[in-house]
Amino acid sequence: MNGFVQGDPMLCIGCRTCMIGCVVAHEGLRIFEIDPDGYDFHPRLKVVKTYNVSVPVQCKHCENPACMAVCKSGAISRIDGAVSIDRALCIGCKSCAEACPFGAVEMVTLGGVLNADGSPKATANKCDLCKDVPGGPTCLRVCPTAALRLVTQENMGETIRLKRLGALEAALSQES
Amino acid sequence: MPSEFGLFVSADPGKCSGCKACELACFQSHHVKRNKVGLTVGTVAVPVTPKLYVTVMETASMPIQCKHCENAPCKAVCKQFAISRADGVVIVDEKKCIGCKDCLMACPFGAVSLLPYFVDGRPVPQADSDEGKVAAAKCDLCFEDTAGPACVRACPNEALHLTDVDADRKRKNIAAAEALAVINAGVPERGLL
Amino acid sequence: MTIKQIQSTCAYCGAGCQIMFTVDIEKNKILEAVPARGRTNDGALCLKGHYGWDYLNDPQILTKRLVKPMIRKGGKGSPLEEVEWPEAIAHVAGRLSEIKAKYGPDAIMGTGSARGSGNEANYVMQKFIRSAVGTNNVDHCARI
Amino acid sequence: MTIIAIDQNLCTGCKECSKVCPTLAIEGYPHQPQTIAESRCVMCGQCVQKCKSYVSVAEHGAEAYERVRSERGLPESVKEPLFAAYNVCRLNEVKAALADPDKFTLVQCAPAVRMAIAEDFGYPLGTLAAGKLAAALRRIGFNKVYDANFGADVTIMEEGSELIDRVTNKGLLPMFTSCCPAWVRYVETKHPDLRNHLSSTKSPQQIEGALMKTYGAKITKTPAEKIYVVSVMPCTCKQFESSRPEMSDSGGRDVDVVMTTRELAWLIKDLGIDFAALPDEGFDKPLGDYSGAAGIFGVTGGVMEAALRTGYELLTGEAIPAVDIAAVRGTDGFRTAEVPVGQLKLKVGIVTGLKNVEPVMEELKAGRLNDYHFIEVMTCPEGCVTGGGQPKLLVDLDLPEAYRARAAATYSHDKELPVRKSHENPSVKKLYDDFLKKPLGKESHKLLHTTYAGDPKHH
Amino acid sequence: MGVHEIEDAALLFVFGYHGAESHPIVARRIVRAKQKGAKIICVDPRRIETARIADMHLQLKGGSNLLLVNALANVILEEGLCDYDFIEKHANGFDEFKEVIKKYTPESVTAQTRVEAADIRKAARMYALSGRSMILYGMGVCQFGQAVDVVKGLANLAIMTGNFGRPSVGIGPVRGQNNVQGACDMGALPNVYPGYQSVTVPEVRAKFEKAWGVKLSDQPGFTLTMVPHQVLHETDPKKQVHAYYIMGEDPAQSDPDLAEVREALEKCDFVVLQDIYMNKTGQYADVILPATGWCEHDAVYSCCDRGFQKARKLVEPSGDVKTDWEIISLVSTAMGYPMSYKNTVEIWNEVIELCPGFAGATDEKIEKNVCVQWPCRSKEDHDKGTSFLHKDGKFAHPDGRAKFFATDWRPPLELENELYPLTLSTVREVGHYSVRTMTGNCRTLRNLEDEPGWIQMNPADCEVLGLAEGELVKVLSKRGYCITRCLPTGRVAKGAVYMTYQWWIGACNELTIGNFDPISKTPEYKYCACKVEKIEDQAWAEKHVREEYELIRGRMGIDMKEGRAA
Repeated sequence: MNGFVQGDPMLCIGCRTCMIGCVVAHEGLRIFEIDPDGYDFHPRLKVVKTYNVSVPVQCKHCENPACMAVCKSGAISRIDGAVSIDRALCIGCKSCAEACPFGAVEMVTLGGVLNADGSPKATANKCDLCKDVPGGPTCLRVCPTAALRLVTQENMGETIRLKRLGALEAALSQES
Repeated sequence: MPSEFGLFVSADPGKCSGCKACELACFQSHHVKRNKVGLTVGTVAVPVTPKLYVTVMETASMPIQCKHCENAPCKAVCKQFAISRADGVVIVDEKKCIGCKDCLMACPFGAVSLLPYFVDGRPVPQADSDEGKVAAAKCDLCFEDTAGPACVRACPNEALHLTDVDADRKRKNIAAAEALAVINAGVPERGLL
Repeated sequence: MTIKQIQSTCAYCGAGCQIMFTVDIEKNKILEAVPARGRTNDGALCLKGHYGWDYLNDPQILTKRLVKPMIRKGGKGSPLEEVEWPEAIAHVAGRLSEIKAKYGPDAIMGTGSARGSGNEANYVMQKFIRSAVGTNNVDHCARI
Repeated sequence: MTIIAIDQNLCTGCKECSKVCPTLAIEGYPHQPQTIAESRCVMCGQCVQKCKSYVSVAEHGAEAYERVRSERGLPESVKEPLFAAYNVCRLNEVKAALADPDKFTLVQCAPAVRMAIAEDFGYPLGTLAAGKLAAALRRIGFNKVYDANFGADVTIMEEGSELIDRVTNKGLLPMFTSCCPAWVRYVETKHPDLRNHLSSTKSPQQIEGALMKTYGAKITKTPAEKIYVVSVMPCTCKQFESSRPEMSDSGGRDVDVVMTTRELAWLIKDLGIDFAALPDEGFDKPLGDYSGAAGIFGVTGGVMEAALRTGYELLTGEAIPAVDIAAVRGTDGFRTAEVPVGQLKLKVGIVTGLKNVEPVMEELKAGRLNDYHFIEVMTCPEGCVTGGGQPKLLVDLDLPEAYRARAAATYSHDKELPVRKSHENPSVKKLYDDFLKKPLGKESHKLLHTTYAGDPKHH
Repeated sequence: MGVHEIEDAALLFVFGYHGAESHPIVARRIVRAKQKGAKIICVDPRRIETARIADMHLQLKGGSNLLLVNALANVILEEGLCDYDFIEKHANGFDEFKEVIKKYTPESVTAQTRVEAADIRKAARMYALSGRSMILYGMGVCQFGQAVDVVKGLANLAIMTGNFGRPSVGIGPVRGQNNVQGACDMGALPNVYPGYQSVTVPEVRAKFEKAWGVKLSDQPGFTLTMVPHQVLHETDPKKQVHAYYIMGEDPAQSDPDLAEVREALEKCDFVVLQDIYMNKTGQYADVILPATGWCEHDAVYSCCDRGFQKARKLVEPSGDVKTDWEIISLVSTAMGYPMSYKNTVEIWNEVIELCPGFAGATDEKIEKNVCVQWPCRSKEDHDKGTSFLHKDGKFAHPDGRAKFFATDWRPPLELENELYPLTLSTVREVGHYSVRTMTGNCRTLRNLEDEPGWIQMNPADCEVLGLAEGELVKVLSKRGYCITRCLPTGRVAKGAVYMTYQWWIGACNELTIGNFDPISKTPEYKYCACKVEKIEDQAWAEKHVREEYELIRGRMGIDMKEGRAA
C-alpha cells in the first residue's frame, strides 16, 4: 500500500506552515540565498478553509491513481510508493488535474523554465511524499499542532484492527 | 479572475451517446464565414471538417479534442510556426500549414486531424493535386465566438463542458477537506493524548 | 567547522518559542531554524518561527535595510542624507536639548518597543526619557 | 417498399433517433448500428431530421461519400453531408418523367414547403418563398404548377361537411383528421378498432392528385393516362400514402411520385437554377388557387382552424366573428378548446407530436372523450412545417427558432391572402359547380374519400 | 498562568482571542486541551479556528462584549453557581457587584449580542461548574473603547467561581507582540517605572532618583496613542508634543486613523526613527538611526506569560548599525546624562536590582533555566519563578483580596449607519508580524500573503455587491479608503468585515477610528463603520495595485529593477 499524509481538521489551525515547509523542502534551503523571485512557490498541499474545517488537502497516493491513468505523456509514475510527476515529461495537458477527484494536482507555471518555443513551462504539481527529502514528509514535521500524520500500511492496519476490536466489544456489551 | 491556465472542453463518456452533434456544431460555427455554411444541411457545399473527433468503442464514446496543453507538443514541433498559443488557446493557422503531420504524431491524444482545407466553398489548391490542400485541424475553443465553444452548447446530453482546472481544483479541494472531518472521526486512536 | 547550533527566543509573538538555529559563523548566515523544547513551545514552531529569520539576509523585497544614520539636512521634506554616527548623535541630542530648553521636557515623547529590541533597550530608553529628558512621556505599541 | 432507412455502415448507435421516434420503432444496442422495425415505423422521418452521424472524410475516407451518394441515387451535384438515417430518394423517377415527352407533368406543393425551402439556399429560417417556389417548379419544367393548397381547401369542404353530417346525424364522434399519413398509419397498426373515428376524407395531396387526374385532365384537355403527378412534400410518409393501393381512384395512381422539400432543393441546384435570382410567380389556376385557410394546414391546429372557419359559416350561415382562432393555436402536445358554433358548442382537441397521442387514445377508449366533436392529430412536433422532409438543421439548438419562424411565416402568409376561407375560394366553388356538384356528393365519394385497413370496403 | 497550563484546563473560555492567527503555538495548547478532553467555549464574532473545535461558539456581535460578560455573571449569580467560600475569603465588593449585574439577564442582552439566552445560560453553567476553568482573552477584548471594563468583567467571572490561584485556571491575556510584556516590565509606560512601580509614589520615585542620580518627574506621561492629539489639537502649550523619538515602531502604519497620524508626524518639530528597516514613519522622520535587529543582538524578552527568555546574537549585522541601547546611551551621554553600558548583562543587572519582582531573575538563572517567569524575588536557585499568579487567592491589592468591579455597557463610538453599513474590525494574518517590516522581507512568508491583503466578508454581503473571491474592492470609512481583495467566507457574520493591518495598499488603518479606552488608551480597532464598493474596471485596479506597490517599495529604498515587480 502507498503511504499518504492525512490532515485532521480538529487539530489543524489553518496556519499554512505546511505549505511553506513543502516549498522549502522541494526547492531546498538555497532559496534563502537567491533572488526572492528566483524560485517557485508552489506548495504541493493546500490548506482549505471552510465553515467547518481547516485542513491541508494533498495527494492520497491512490493505489489506482486516476491521474496516472489519464496521463498520455508518461509523466506520472509510482516511485517507491509515491505517485510522482516527472516535470520534464509533463506537457501541461491538465488531464491529471481534471481527473483527480480531490483536486490534489495543481497546474503551475515554472518561473525561469522555458519550453523549446520560448513559452513558460507549466507542469502538473502534486505531493511526492518528499521522496527525495531526508526525513520524509516535511509538512508533518513542521506542523505546529501535529495535525498531519503519515498513514502507512502498518498504522492503517492497526487502526482498522482497533476499530474491529471496538466493534466486537460493542457487540459483546450489548449481549451482556 | 481569469484562469492562469488554458481552458479546454472535456467530455464525459458516461453521458456521451456518440451522436456527433458536437462535430456538426463545431463545423457549422467555423464555416459560416469561410464557406458560407448556413443553418441547414442543405447550405453545406464542402466536406464536413470538424475540430473534434467523436470516437466510439464497443461500449463507450466521446469526442476527443485538444487539451490546449500548456507546453503544447504540437506547437513545439511545428516548423512552420503554423501553431500558436495565445490566451491559453492553441490555434492552427491552416494557411501556414504544409501538411507535414508532425503535430498529428506529437499530440498524445489524437486531437489533431489532417483535413481538406476549403475556402469560399472550393478546395484551396495544392501544387500537385486536384483534390486540394489538406491542413491540420484541431479545436480552437471557438475563440472567435463570444458564446463559447459550440460543441458544449450543442451536446444533447450535456456531456461536454468547458473545464477550468484551477477552479475545479478549488471546488474539489473543499469537498476533500470536508471529507477529512468524517475520515478522521473514524480513526479511534486519532490524536488522543 | 564553522556551523553552530544556537538556541534563541523567537521574536514574532508573545508565545516565546525556543528555536534552535543552525548558523554558519564564517559565512555569518543562518542556515536553518528548527523547534527547540522551550517551556511554551514544547518542540513546535509556526511558520514565522520556522522561516521568519530570512529578513536578516536583506533580500530587498519590501523595504531597504537601514545601514547608515541619515538626517534630513534641509529640514522637513528634504531628502535623507547619510551621515556618520557622531554627527547623527550630536544632531539628535542637540535638537532634543533645544526643544527641551524651549518647551520643557514634557514636549518630548519617546517610545520603547514591543518587538525585537528587547528588555534592555526598553529599560535604557525609559531611563533616558525619564532621566536625561526628564519626563514620563514614554510608552510603546502595546495597544495595537 | 422502404421509405426510411438506417445505413448500417454509418450508424454509430447513439440512439438519439430513438429518442425522437414516436413509435419506438428503432432498435439496437448502444454504440451498435440501429435497425428500424417496419411494423411499427410510421415513416415520419423525424429520425432523418435527428441523425448527425455523417459520412466523414476523416473517418470514412473521401471515396465513401461518393459511394453513399450514388447508392442512394442522389444527384452528383449533392455536396451536403449525408447521414446514417435517410429517406429513400426518388428524384430519379421525377427526372425521368420530366425528360419523357409523352408525360404531361403536373406538380403540387404542400403548404409547409414554401415556408422552409429557402432555408436550404441560405435564407433565414422560416422565409416564405411561395413565389420563388412556383417559379422554380416552372423552370424545372413541369407542365402545370398546381398546389396541394387547393386540395386542402377541398379537404375542408369535404371534411367539414363530414363533421357536420356526423354531428347532426349522430355519427361516430369524435372525428379525427386524416391529413397526416403517419397518423393514419398509426391508427391502422396500433388502434385498428378506432379507425372509424378517422375522417373518410383523403389528405390534400391525394385529393389534389385525384382531381388533377380527372378534373385536371378535363380542363387541360389531356388524357388522364398521360398525366404524371409529382408531389413536393415536407413529409417522408407522403410517398407511402401515395403508394397505398386504394389511392388510385382516378384510374391510375392519383399521385405518381413524391419528393421532399430537401429533395426539391437538390433538384433545383442540380438543374443549375439560381434560386436567389428567381422572380415571384403564382401557381397555375384553377388547381393552384388557394385560400389562407389552406395555407395554415402546415402548422399544428391549422386544419382545425381552417375547418372551423368554414364549418361555422356553413352551419350558421353567418360570417365567423374572428377569422383568427387563437383558441386552437399553440404548440402544446394536446390542447383543447370549446368553440361556439351557433347553438352548438363545438368541443375540439389538437394533438401535435405523435408521442402525445397515446394518452389521448387511452382517454378515448375509456370513454372520456365522448363529448368531443373533432380532434386534429399531426405526427410531427409542431405540424408539417416541422416535417421529416423539411430542411434539416445542422445544430438542433436552432430547431425551436426554425419551428417558430416557419409557423410565424405560415400565419402571416394566411393574413396577406385575399381569401382566407376555403369555401370562399372561387376555384373551389367553380370545382363544385362544374364537377363535384356538392360536398359528400357522388363524385366526391368516388374520388375524395377513402377507407382504412381493416374496413370491409378496404382493398 | 503559564502557556503550558492551558492544555490541562477542564474548560477553556476563549474570549476575543484568535490564537491560530496571533499565536499558533498558544493555539496548539488549545488543540491539545481539546485532545485531553477539555470543554471549549469560544466567544468570537467570527467562526475562528477555536470556534470550529469548540463545544460552544457564542458568535456575538462585535462591540457587545460587556453585555455578554455581565449576562454570564448574572446567570452564575442567579443560579447560585458562585464559589461563595472563595468570594468570602478572597474578594471584596460582591454586593455592589451584584447590584449592577442583576439587570443583565440573558434575555435582556440577546438582541444586542445576538446570542440566545439559552446559550448564555449553558455557557455560564459550563464555565462555573467545570472545576478548572481558564479564560483566555486577546485583542477582541482590549481593542475597544470599553476594554478595561471587560477585562475586569472577565476577572469577575473567575473570582466569583473561584477560578484563581490554582494551576490551569485564571484569566490569561494573550499578548500580541513578542515583547509587549517586556516593554511593560521595563517601564516603557507613562505611569510606571520598571517592575510596575508607580511614578506617583514618592518612595518609589525616591528609589529611582537615587539609583539614577537625577530628579524625576512625578507626573505620568502621555500614552503613545495620544501623540497625534498632543501634537495637533492640544491647546495648552505645556502639553504639546514637539519631539518624538520612535524606537522600533511604525505608527504611520499601525496606529488608527492614519491620515491624522501622518499630519501629526508632519507637524511634529522633530521626529527620530530608530529602526532596522525603512518604514512608513521613516518617510516623516527627521533623523533615522539604524539599529540591529532580532538575531543581531543579545536581549532578554518577556513572553506573554511573564517568562524572561534570552534572544541571542547569531550573526554580525552588516552596515553601520548599533544596538538600540548603545544608540540611546550615546544620545543620552551627548545630552549630558552619561550612560556607558558595556553589554546587556550589565543593564539587566541594573534592572533586577531596581525591581523586587524581578530580583531573582538573574542572568545566570535565565541562562540555566532558559525561562524564568516573574515574580521571581530571590536570587537563590530554589526560586524558579512563578507559573501562575494569585496563588492561594492572594491578589495584588494591598489587602491581598480581589475586588469585584462591575459597570454598565457602552456601545462602540461609531456605529454602522446608512452611508457606512458594515462594521470593520482589524485582525491578524498568521504569516506576518506587526507592520511586516521583518516578515514582509522574508521570502516565503511574502509568498504566502502579499499586498493588498483581503477583506473577509460574509458571502451574502458579497452577493449584494456582486463580488467574487479575489476581486479587488474599495473599502471606505469617514476617514479614508484603501483597496484590498474580497474574500467571501461564511466564517464571518453578515454586516461585519475584517482586515489585517500590515498592508500598505490595503491599509485598514486608513479607516479605523481614534477612539480610545479611557483607562488603557487602546484604540477601538475592532469597531468602526465602513462600506465596500465594487470596482468595475478590475484590470485598472490590478494595475493600480501593482504600480502603487512598486511606487511605495521604491520609496522604501528597493531598487525596482526588471522583474522585481510584485
